[in-house]
Amino acid sequence: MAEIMADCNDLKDGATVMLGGFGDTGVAVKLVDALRELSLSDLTIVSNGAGGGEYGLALLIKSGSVGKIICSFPRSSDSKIFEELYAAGKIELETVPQGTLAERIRAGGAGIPAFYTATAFGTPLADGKEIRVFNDRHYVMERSICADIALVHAATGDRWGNLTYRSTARNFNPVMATAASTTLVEVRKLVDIVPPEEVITPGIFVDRMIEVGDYI
Amino acid sequence: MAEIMADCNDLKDGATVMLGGFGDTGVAVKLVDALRELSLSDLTIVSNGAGGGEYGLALLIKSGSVGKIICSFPRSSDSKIFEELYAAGKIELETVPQGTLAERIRAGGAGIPAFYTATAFGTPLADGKEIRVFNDRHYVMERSICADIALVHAATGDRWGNLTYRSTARNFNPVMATAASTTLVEVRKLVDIVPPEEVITPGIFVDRMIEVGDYI
Amino acid sequence: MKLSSADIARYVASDISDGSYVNLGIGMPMLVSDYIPEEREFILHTENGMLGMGPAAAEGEEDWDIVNAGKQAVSILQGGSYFHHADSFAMIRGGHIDISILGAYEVAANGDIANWLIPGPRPPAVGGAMDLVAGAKQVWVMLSSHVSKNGEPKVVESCALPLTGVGCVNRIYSDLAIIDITADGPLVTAMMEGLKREDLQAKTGAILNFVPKCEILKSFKNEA
Amino acid sequence: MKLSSADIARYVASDISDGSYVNLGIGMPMLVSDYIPEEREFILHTENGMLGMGPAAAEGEEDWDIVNAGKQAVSILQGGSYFHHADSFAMIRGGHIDISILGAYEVAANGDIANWLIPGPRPPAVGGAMDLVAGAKQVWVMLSSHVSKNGEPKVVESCALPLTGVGCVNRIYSDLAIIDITADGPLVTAMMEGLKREDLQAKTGAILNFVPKCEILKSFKNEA
Repeated sequence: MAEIMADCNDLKDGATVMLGGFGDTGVAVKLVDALRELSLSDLTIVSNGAGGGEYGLALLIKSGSVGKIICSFPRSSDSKIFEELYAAGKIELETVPQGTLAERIRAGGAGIPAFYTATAFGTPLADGKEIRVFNDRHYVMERSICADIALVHAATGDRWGNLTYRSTARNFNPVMATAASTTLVEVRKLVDIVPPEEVITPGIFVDRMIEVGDYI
Repeated sequence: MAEIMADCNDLKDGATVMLGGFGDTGVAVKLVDALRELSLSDLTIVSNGAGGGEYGLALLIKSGSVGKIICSFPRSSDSKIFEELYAAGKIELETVPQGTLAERIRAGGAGIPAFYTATAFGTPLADGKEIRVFNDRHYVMERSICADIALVHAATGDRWGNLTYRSTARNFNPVMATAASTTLVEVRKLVDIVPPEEVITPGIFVDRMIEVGDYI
Repeated sequence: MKLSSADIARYVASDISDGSYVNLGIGMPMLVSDYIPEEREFILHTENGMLGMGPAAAEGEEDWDIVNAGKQAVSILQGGSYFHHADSFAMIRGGHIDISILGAYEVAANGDIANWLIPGPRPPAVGGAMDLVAGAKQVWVMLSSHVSKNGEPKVVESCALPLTGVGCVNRIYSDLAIIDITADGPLVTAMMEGLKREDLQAKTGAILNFVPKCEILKSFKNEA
Repeated sequence: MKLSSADIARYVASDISDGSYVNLGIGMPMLVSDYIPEEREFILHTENGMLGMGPAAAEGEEDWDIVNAGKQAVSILQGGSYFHHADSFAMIRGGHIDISILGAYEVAANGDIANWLIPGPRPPAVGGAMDLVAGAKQVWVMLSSHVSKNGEPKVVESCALPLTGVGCVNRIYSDLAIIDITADGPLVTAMMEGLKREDLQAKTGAILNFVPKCEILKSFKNEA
């Protein structure tokens, strides 16, 4: 696995890393494991959650590589590792509404530095943010998020980097693939060609790919 | 054809109508023809072009139903009808960069009232628009576009309204389908089910559908 | 006499029109899918990227690629579709979901809702709640009990807890009543059989209005 | 001695690295696709929703669902993909296209470009030009002739025509020279064989810098 991360200039201390998946579905666990083995420090993780159990993101956090998490739901049935570090003030957290998180990432990939959304207006998650009225409704200005690295889990991929996903394992993966300087992908199966109408992530967004099989 | 437009409250004088297609590719010509037969007035058309030849949008314009066009490229090899009315000051034109047009429509469908883009900064098409600096670059604030009606051309559709498109006949169609109060679709073929991974436009965006066959 | 959560879910389901696109929050709102009237089709949206969500997967037959917003293994019905997170929340934010049904700690007379955070040491987690209440055409709140365990009203003049959204709740279904949030404040349209207006008011932290003839709510327990 | 448009296209193609994502503007830039060096793969993007654009369709075999930005019937190569307009311009605006190659009326010393509008009675049409010049990582301009039909310079101190974008051109390929736009202004890196620096300067409306040893450009006409 390690070779997919070799000589990648965007993998460095302090990097922002996007991690696809929702709960345990569609998470590039093998890439996360490979990232952990690099023993980087002060990473900012952008992800829907903060990891559960003793694997994947939770282990990466436990290893001390993560300085900050930007996510929507940093609690799960078993998010002990994150919660303990959080309670101890040893990890920074930015909680973002799930749709705003998805759109901030999409904006990052689409060259849109900021946009307005009604989500979170009047709530603590809009504190300190610019508020503006359009058509008599209040909106919050949100900034885009870009990353140095995106870790993506896909179903199939071809040599051009075209990807498909399987059912709700799609989730954040195609959005994050667009918003990182370097997008690393684990695919369950390398195929000769993903037919052009079936491509969900066009190869332009993919930098490196590795086949991991159906481990889920 | 006319029945698809019967009793549709959003089809009224002064309505904003989005029309998918790029050149002659993926245009819902039969729906445009049906719209023309309603003899509405003062419509605002949102489309990539302003029609060519003596069919489709050009005929709708000739019929006198259109008061304004919002588009990126109101000239074609044969855009006489529009150009004559434009020269005579009988039709209003808002020229929008193609990507800004696509994104303003996408924003309309996604509940985003405004966003920032570097496109058109420093050009006449940013005149009068708010300029703002993010990360040392200048951006133009652009407002979303919503419509009363979208006229969409698709390849297949099922009874839930799920749609697929064929190659570059996709273009503006899926984006416009999201941004109108009522989305009317002509499909080449009604099918029992569009498989869930193949759906490009989920049925939630589609209000009425009619099968038109392969007329192109 | 109070409605059970299943009773409440049944009343909610009976108020949803055929063909509606509905997002059911985690927990009690999920019960609504068990009471869809036979002649109607609801298309369930789950914000992690699916329309046409079907029942939970049978034990032993879970496909962990097909999960709902609660990370439970579910299924997809005919006519369903998959999409990514940005597209899913474009549906929500863009006003395409007809009804978002959620639980709440508090709902205020003006439609404010607090359902995401009880201040404390645990990290604040919001998920999609703020997007749903701001974006759906209708926001309905289900309260398994009209008052909290300590007897405090959940329908209040103004929320004490951190808000999820402002002025966005359209209707409340509790074990005692159905209350519309109107421009003039909460309007009771249905009440548990045998309950008096003053009793309901006593359990409510905001001044209630009542329609002239409230519908009478009854437990369905004998039919279950 | 001047380069033909085909010669210019050949020089442009030879400067594009293997695996680049390239958007070719309508007209002269399309010629570049005829001169892709055999050992390299360029992935052509057309803003109406395709990556992996292939050659024009043979006459009589056009599929009018597969068109390029010039509305010509084309083909798709293996490894290509289709997507909608918002996704296509997200690619452009988001800086994912390596090189946008366009024609121009004028390019200024600071990289400003005017290529969309000559003021007049016809309706102003812009297409995707403003998105491409603002969004692509590199913007290269092809000029079939270094000066206009009236002998006016196209490379100028500042554009007189309405701008398409500001400070966005990285390189100019004309029939006489290849010029990088640098922070210090235009820098000539290659010149037509036999052309003198002062002759090129005389046909240029901005002050030129020259690399110490300019590459010599030659016509390929004998090899075509």
